[in-house]
Amino acid sequence: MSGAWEGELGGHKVRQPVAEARHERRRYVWGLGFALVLTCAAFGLVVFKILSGPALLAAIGALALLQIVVQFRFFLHIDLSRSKREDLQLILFTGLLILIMVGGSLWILTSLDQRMIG
Amino acid sequence: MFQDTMLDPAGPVSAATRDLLFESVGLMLIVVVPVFVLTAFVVWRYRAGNTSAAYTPRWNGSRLLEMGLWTVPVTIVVLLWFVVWNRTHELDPYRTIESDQPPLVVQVVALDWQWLFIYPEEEVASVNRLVFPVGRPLTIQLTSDSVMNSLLIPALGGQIYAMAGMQTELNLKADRIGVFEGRNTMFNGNGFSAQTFTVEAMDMAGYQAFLAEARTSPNALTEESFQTLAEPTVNGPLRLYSSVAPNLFHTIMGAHGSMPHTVAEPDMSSAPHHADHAR
Amino acid sequence: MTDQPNQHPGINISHARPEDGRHTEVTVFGFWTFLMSDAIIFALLFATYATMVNRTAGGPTAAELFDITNAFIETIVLLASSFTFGMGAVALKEGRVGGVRLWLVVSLVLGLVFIGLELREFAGLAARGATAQASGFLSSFYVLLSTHGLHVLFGCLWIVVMLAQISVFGLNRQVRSRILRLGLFWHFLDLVWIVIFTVVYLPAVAT
Amino acid sequence: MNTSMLLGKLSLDALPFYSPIAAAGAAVIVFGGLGVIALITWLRAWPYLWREWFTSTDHKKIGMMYVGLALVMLMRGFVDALMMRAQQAMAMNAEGYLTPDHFQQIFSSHGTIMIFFMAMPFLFGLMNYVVPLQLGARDVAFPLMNAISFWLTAAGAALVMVSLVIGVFSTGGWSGYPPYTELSYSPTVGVDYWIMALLVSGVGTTLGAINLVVTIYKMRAPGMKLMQMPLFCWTALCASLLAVFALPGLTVAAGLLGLDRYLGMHFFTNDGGGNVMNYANLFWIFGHPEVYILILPAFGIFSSVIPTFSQKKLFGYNVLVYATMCIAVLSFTVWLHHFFTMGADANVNAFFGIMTMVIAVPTGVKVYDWILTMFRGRLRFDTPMLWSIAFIVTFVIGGMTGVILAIPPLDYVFHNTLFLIAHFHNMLIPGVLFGLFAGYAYWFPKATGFPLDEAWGRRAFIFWVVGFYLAFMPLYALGFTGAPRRMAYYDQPEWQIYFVIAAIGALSVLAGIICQVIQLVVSIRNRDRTTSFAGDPWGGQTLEWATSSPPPEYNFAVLPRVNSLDAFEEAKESGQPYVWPEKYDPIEVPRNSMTGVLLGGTSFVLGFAAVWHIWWLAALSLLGVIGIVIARSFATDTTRFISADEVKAHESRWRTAVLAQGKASS
Ligand code: HEA
Ligand code: HEA
Ligand code: CUA
Ligand SMILES: [Cu+2]
Repeated sequence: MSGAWEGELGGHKVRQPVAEARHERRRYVWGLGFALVLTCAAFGLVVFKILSGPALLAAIGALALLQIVVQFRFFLHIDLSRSKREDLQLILFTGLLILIMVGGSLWILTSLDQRMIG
Repeated sequence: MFQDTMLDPAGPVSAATRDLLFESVGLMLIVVVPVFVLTAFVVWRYRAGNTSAAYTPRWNGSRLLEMGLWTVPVTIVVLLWFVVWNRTHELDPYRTIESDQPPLVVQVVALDWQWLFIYPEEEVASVNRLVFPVGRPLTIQLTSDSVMNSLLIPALGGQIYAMAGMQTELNLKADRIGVFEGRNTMFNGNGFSAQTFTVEAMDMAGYQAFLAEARTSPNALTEESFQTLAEPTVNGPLRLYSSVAPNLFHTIMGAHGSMPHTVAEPDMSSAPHHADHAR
Repeated sequence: MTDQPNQHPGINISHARPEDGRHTEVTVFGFWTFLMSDAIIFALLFATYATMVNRTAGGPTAAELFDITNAFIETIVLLASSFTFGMGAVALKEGRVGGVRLWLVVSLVLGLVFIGLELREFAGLAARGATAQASGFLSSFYVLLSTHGLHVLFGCLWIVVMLAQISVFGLNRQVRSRILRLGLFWHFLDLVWIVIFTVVYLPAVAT
Repeated sequence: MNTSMLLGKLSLDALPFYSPIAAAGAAVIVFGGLGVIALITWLRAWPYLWREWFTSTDHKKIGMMYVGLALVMLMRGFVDALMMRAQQAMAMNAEGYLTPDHFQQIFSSHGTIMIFFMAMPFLFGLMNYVVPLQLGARDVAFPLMNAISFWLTAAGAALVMVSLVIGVFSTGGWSGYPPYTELSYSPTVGVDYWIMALLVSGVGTTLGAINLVVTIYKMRAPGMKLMQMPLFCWTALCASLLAVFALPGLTVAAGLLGLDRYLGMHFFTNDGGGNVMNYANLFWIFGHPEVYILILPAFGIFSSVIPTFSQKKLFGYNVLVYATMCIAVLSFTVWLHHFFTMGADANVNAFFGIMTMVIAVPTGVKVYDWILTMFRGRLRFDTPMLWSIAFIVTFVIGGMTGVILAIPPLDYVFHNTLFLIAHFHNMLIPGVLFGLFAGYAYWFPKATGFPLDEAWGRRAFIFWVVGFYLAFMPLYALGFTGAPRRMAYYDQPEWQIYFVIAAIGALSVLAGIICQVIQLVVSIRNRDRTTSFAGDPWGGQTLEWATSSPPPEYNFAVLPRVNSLDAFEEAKESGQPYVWPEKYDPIEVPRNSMTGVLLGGTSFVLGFAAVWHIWWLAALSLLGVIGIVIARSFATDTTRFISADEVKAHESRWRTAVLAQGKASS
């Protein structure tokens, strides 16, 4: 087990983390900006009644999806680089299963609801 | 043993189901029988004691063979897909059976642990006994006043759940006169094992006699007497009612209003889409 | 077993600290697997909610109940806490204990504010008779929201524990690795919230 | 029921004096339990058990404890099965010796136990034991979490067992469909026991599955690529992924049902806007993948056993891997086939029917591959191989009836009948159980150093196979007549003979089980003659055979370098199966920890308190759970080193044994 972080800061590895940290801080700021814009867009669409009906639902759905991708990219650091491939695979697989389960459930239950009324 | 079951069908639905069974099992045997034959052969031939048989310890694959292995079951399954798609639509329990006569509508209410059959056209009802004329299609509408039930009449085919606050539908028809057994197959508590009912497919005269008998019954099925009937009962008697409160079936459904529609309209009798169900 | 640099998704502290990487790679992958399992729970609760919105049993409907301003504030608070946690992660990378502490505390406060807002909303709804027992729709609403809320509460508890561990151990390997996983968890909750306001609040107000 | 502050709903009424048979059952459990405790005390074995087993974080010991738990629960599940068979054999015209209420508890506990507390722990035990060895790893990724998983599973099992003595068990079957299981129709604590047992063990199983996934992804021996893993590891990986992604369905279904019951919500109630159909939907989102969680590892076992005893390479490794993945993914796309008869429209039913059939293709390819593995081999018929052959032949029948059920119009007739019961026992017994028995016989000598007795094994095998056919083929026939499942009695005289035959079958199975018990005893008695420390009794192909039997705590003194499939087999071919270096390094292993036992115990109390509405105790134990986890997170010094001398001593002892066998060069 290694000691406290500062202890090793005295070594030659100092520069690297600092540069990296600066880069990373910028990413968080960008991420926050994007997320704010997307959130406000979604709420704005609803509050100012810019769209309505299915078009509105589709639009806020798309904005949500976009924001999820943005947060994965900027906050959770998931991208297409090789070292993250296993995690990306896992996430995409989960996405597929969620699609199957949620889509399937909605399909099944709406069908049942319709047929129960006669 | 198999009398009046799907293997000895009494109606077009069960007959079609039996044919479908034979057809699909036949298809499957094409791939399944070789498994038995091959296993028996391989196990016998390549037993360790038989040193004259070929031995290839490092043989672990063959493109050609593997392709063949996929093709055969794929073919069978693809054939089965067509069967499934077509027959599922043809034998959809909701589909009215074609006939020159209009279907007879019977409304069924599953109780703990009895079956109530309401004849809305005739305004009579019976308990634990389903009587109908041979040759005329039946449209059975189901709901439950209790937990989930499932109505099955092996001689006629089909099965569908009955759920409180909801209505499902089952279309059946008898081609020959007979007395069959129907039952609940969905476990629902202490009286489950005894929750059977008699199914009587009669000629027109017999059916008329049944209606006449019902009309002379002293019992009237009102919302109050329904409450008494709905008390949990094991091995309840056969019973007839000479009258039925209007729209009782939908009143019962409304009492368990869990579906979005039925909830929004507590007064069931005035709900337009229920009115056209009562026919 | 892999020879590539073990930088890891999440707070990504391993560039400079290869020995962290190997250890973290395994635990973080395990934690991702757990999060994905958790994501399925949320997905099923969302599906349940979607099929229950109209089952109001004659009681209040979504359109009558939800207040979009409150939802917007909650959203911003949670997003902000996600960001402040990120700042904490950067401080962790730079090895600034004080920074880590500070940002963790800020995130904690924002998390608690979020829970407070949510509780206030629940209390307001309950006062209008919209309790979890009132209808299938409201049951599914409360359970979806409070499952998320309990996750946030759990995250807050975790932050407290990490603050204590920083005091006891300093930023040692274990602590760093745990903060990293806590970060994943915290960001994940924000992701879930995006779906919540999109599925629960916005459509209700739109109709 | 009136409730008190202190004891909640718990009172003397909870004791099973409602029926003499139930009281007798409870007495067996209580006195059996007390007897075991007394025996351990008398042997003064507590410190040993505590030190060597209960607090162990060694994956091998945890694996064996899983199997032990499974065997205990198997006995319980089997007693239930015998009671049901006896009841139905007599139950013409409401005769029979069980009341409906008791019969209902029995099929519910039988199903619940067999699936969740027998098959799952058995499989997790084998996977725990074997997977790290096959991967050439020292342990699983998270040894302590492994212990926690086990103890949570045990806590769930304990809740089911306790329900026999204090209170009642659910009568809602293993699938627990509401509204029957809602408070208004099932007011007793039975359903609460069922919910709590599943939730507690569900957490354990999820953690255990995550552990295996990470182990397989990240802990493989240096050089071993995914496509060089033994097939059993692949099936373990797929089954674990299924568990990770499917169990949430159960958690949500059971959890929401619990909220209905405890907090009066309206998820699945008949009124208040509840939707019973969603329960079926959620439950089977879990339930269908669940049966593949059970069968996939069994497939993996057969894929290990068949090549070994055919003395030949596995045919079509790649195809088997892809087929396994196909099955795993497809199993998430078929759940509606369990409720075709709920009334969804024909498009929906047909779609899910079609998806279900697709699974027959990869499964069929697997069957063919196993047959081709035997083709041109040199088959030795030791018991693991016998189980495998019986599996191939019998499983295909069950698969065929599965496909019949997948055709919606046929399912309309067979659903909820004994045909369905026959189908799934036809998958679970020849598939899962025979697989478990094959794995048990195959890896037993690895875990203990001595093999199981062959003669008794064969006898057990014969009784089991005959018993299986007698017990379940009649149920197919009964299914055609519409005989429903879960039926306590009937009024059709012509059915009785079929039930009698089925009961005889169950007795034959009983004879098989007795043979297995005798086998165990005989094998232990003869162990002095049969023990071999060398570790490769069958001529195995994979790495678990490249250690001593039993393996040392650290598994491998030097992690093997792997660059091919069947690493051990390849090493033997090249003449260098074992590496014994001159010098050994000390090896770091996790220390024992009582965290697992404590968490299991506290969770058990939490579940029990929740069942009986003893809220103060529930709150206390919840705090306990959280407190234990936090306290543990402050622990340092969680590992210890096995010294190089110790390692060296073990390795040279093993080396001597191997050389003595003259196997080193074979
Ligand atoms: C893995 C799962 C599993 C297994 C193995 C079994 C095994 C058996 N089952 Fe069970 N069964 C279920 C899962 C299983 N069952 C489920 C899920 C249900 C549905 C419940 C519900 O309705 O909700 C059910 C229901 C069910 C019913 C109720 C049917 C109905 O609804 O009417 C019956 C009736 O008799 C039955 C019988 C049997 C019998 C006779 C066996 C026997 O053939 C086998 C019993 C014997 C053993 C399991 C082996 C014992 C072995 C040992 C003790 C090991 C020996 C020792 C060493 C190796 C050292 N089962
Ligand atoms: C280990 C357990 C296991 C396994 C492996 C399976 C495998 C399959 N099961 Fe089964 N099933 C259960 C356990 C299992 N099942 C249980 C426990 C239930 C009931 C739960 C309850 O209600 O309590 C159930 C219920 C069940 C139903 C619901 C019935 C109903 O409730 O009405 C259906 C319907 O489709 C079904 C279908 C299938 C199919 C198609 C397969 C397929 O995977 C089978 C594939 C295998 C083969 C087909 C054989 C080998 C293949 C070949 C030789 C190739 C060629 C073959 C063809 C082309 C046909 N099963
Ligand atoms: Cu069944 Cu709505
Ligand atoms: Cu299934």
